[in-house]
Amino acid sequence: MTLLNQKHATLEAAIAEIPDGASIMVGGFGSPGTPFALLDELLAQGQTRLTLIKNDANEPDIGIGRLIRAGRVDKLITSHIGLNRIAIEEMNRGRLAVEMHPQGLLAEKIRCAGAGHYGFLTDIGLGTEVAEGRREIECDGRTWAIEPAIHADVALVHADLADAYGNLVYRGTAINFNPLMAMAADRVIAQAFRVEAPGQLAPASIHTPCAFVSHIVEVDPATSEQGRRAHAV
Amino acid sequence: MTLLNQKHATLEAAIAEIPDGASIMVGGFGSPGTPFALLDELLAQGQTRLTLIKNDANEPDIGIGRLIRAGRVDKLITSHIGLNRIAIEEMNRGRLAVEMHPQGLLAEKIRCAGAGHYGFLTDIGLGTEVAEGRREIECDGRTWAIEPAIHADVALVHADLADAYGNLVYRGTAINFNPLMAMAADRVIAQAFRVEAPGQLAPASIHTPCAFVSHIVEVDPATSEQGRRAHAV
Amino acid sequence: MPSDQERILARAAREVVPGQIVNLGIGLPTRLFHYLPPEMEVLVHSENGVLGCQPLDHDAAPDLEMIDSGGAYIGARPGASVFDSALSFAMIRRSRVDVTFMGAFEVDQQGNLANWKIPGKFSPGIGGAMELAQKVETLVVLCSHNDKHGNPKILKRCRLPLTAPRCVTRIITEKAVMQVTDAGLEVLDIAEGLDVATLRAATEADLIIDDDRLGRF
Amino acid sequence: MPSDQERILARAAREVVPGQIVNLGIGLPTRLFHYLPPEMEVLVHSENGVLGCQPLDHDAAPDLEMIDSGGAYIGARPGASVFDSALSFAMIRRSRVDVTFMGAFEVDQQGNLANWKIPGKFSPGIGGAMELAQKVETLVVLCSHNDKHGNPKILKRCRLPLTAPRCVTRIITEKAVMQVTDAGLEVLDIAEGLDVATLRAATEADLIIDDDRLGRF
Repeated sequence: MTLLNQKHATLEAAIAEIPDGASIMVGGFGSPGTPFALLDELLAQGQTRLTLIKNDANEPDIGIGRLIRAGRVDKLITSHIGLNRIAIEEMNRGRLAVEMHPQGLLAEKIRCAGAGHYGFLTDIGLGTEVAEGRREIECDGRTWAIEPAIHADVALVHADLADAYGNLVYRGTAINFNPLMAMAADRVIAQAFRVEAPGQLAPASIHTPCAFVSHIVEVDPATSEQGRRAHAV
Repeated sequence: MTLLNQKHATLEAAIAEIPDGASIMVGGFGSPGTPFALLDELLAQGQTRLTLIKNDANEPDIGIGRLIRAGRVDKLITSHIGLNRIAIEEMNRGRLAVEMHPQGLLAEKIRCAGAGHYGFLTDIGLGTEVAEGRREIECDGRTWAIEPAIHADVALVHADLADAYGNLVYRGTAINFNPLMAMAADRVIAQAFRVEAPGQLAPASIHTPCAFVSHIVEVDPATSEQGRRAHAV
Repeated sequence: MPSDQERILARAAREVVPGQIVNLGIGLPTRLFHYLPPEMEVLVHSENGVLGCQPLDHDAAPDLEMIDSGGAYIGARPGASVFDSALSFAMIRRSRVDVTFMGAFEVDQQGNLANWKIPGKFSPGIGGAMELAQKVETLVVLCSHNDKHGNPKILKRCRLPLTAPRCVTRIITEKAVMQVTDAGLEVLDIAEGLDVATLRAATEADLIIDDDRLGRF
Repeated sequence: MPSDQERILARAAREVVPGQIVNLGIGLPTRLFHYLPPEMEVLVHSENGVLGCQPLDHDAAPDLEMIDSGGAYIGARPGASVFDSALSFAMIRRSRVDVTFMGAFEVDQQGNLANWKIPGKFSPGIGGAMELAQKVETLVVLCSHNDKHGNPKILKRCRLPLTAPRCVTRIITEKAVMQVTDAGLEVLDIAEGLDVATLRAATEADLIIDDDRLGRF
């Protein structure tokens, strides 16, 4: 049940609810939108055998790169890991299971779970290697692939602004997968650079309504990876 | 091909591109978000044998209610027409074909077209009358209904603000079906109460990016149905 | 003395827990709005795309772009958001709305609900009711115990087309508050001044009544 | 004298029509950015969720939340919007992006493109390339005519896993501009100082060349 007035949480308490073996969606395309503070706390707390769902693998020394390096990730569902040579090595050595999807299909599979459907029918990838292993169906005289939705136990998202009820506003290209993942996971932990009182965010500017958010954690931009450095990417 | 700098149009010119027999999505839930100026121009120009796709049928004397009354609509794809007794009478007399969908499925079918998919798989309506005639499929041991996407030739949408490139910002509960329809139709004609120069709308506040919009027409709130009266609904 | 409807609404207001997200169906449930204390931190969802509806002051000029799904002009309370219809129903299908209050033509002891169609008489379309009924975890029916001809609306089995099967949690009428359980319809509260025999006579459904635990409202 | 890459980019810039929506793939195409006149009303789409990228001034402090899909810091030009990844790819799948420029490992005379995987050597994932290749109406390949060992990249038939079948509109290399037609690869322009025989020798694909209509670049 939603308890609007009890969402504000500490980093420690919010992350402590995640068990070993959890499936976790992680927002971000490259660094923008990656919830670095939440990920670093997850690293510190030691949860393991994780399945992560993220567009990319960050870089080896930041974000989910650190979790992969520490051997805490069994499986990664992703679109492109070209900027993380460690993730590629771990994949090639068979120590990290990697499930790759075209980026837009990954986004839609997550969005589809967030919309409460089983899956969708697409023509993307027909006639390519990506189509292998997919179930296909004929509709209106054409072939379509069934793409099942991707759910997760938890989503970790990064917002620019939030209010205490958990309404979220993203900024710039830090939007990316965050609002989709916030809809698709059973429990949603959001970090935000600023948490306002309810009423401070314009209703039509809210990207993720508070109904989707379980916990909201305020993080200091100055101590966050986002604020500290310009990444190679 | 997009021509960003040539989207500003007169009401007459924008609507004149719609042929007889067109399928037309119309934004709005009740009055908010209904593009009254575009609809009144469509009434004035005389296009007929139309298929309309709208959440509801407005009321008899406004919006699509006027088109239905004038006998210009062959078919209506909708969710609820309880506020338009004329539409109900025309339906019962067999003069207006009405295809009803649960409201959220109607929204998703339109959004699905806007996302470029064939359809989606849902459990909504299983075990009810709504399931009749739907194709079903077994996935992961459960039954799902296939809901095909709904496309249209044209979408008529109402925004609060726009810029000259066709970026749109909606307001209040006038958002409803508008951004979904703007994605799903081949040609999108938007009316807005104010059209600004590009750069005047904050990038993260834009609900419908200009890529989806073909024509933008500025309408005076004072002469629009929205501004003139408080409706029963 | 309160009217039957006022009695239903006052009792229904006690179902709402602070911090919840609540949807109010068209008709009687919409009026529940006015029975929730303004200071209570509850966000009212309306499926046309708003979370955080609040009643308008009677003398306030309405914002013409702010209505609820029943078409009434509304305000927005602090913490409100507005969004498109796909997101609004994603919220419903993902069970992010905690409780929905709905009217009924018929409801039965299995928790089946019929509130959208009377074949041959009334079929304006199902609107958002089906997804709310199927996916919101707690569905409270607010309706008169009998129709205007005095026929029971609380049945052994619905005869009208269903909105959704086995979706009802609780039923509040002017005569009783009933919980749908695996064993059948359990009466929690009975109206002040009403006796059990009269309640049973006004009801087609089998009622489970434990006199020792029966509340009054 | 311009480098090969500069020659490709300068020629590619001539493909862009004012008013268009343009996507630039990672690598060489991203640099096309700097060849478009700043006053030209073109919106550059990047699939991570931005329409209206513009190059940053060298001395400007970057906004750390604004990157393109290649990870470079960018600015936003007037009329820019930012959005989530689902909307970004809806724009692509609905063919609302007018033209995409992409690199290639291999491209063939049927318009097949391979630019994401070299089995056993390079398989970081397909990212957004597949949907762009399949759904954007005009796909212009920008690549070197031959690989670093001198082997042709413009082939009779791709050998690597495809990004998408029959998706390429035009190919621009340092040696030629080639159009994919039903009849095969038609050479539109040939590089200044290059003769047709040398071009043919550097190319595996069959080339259709009409000397009278051949342009130079």
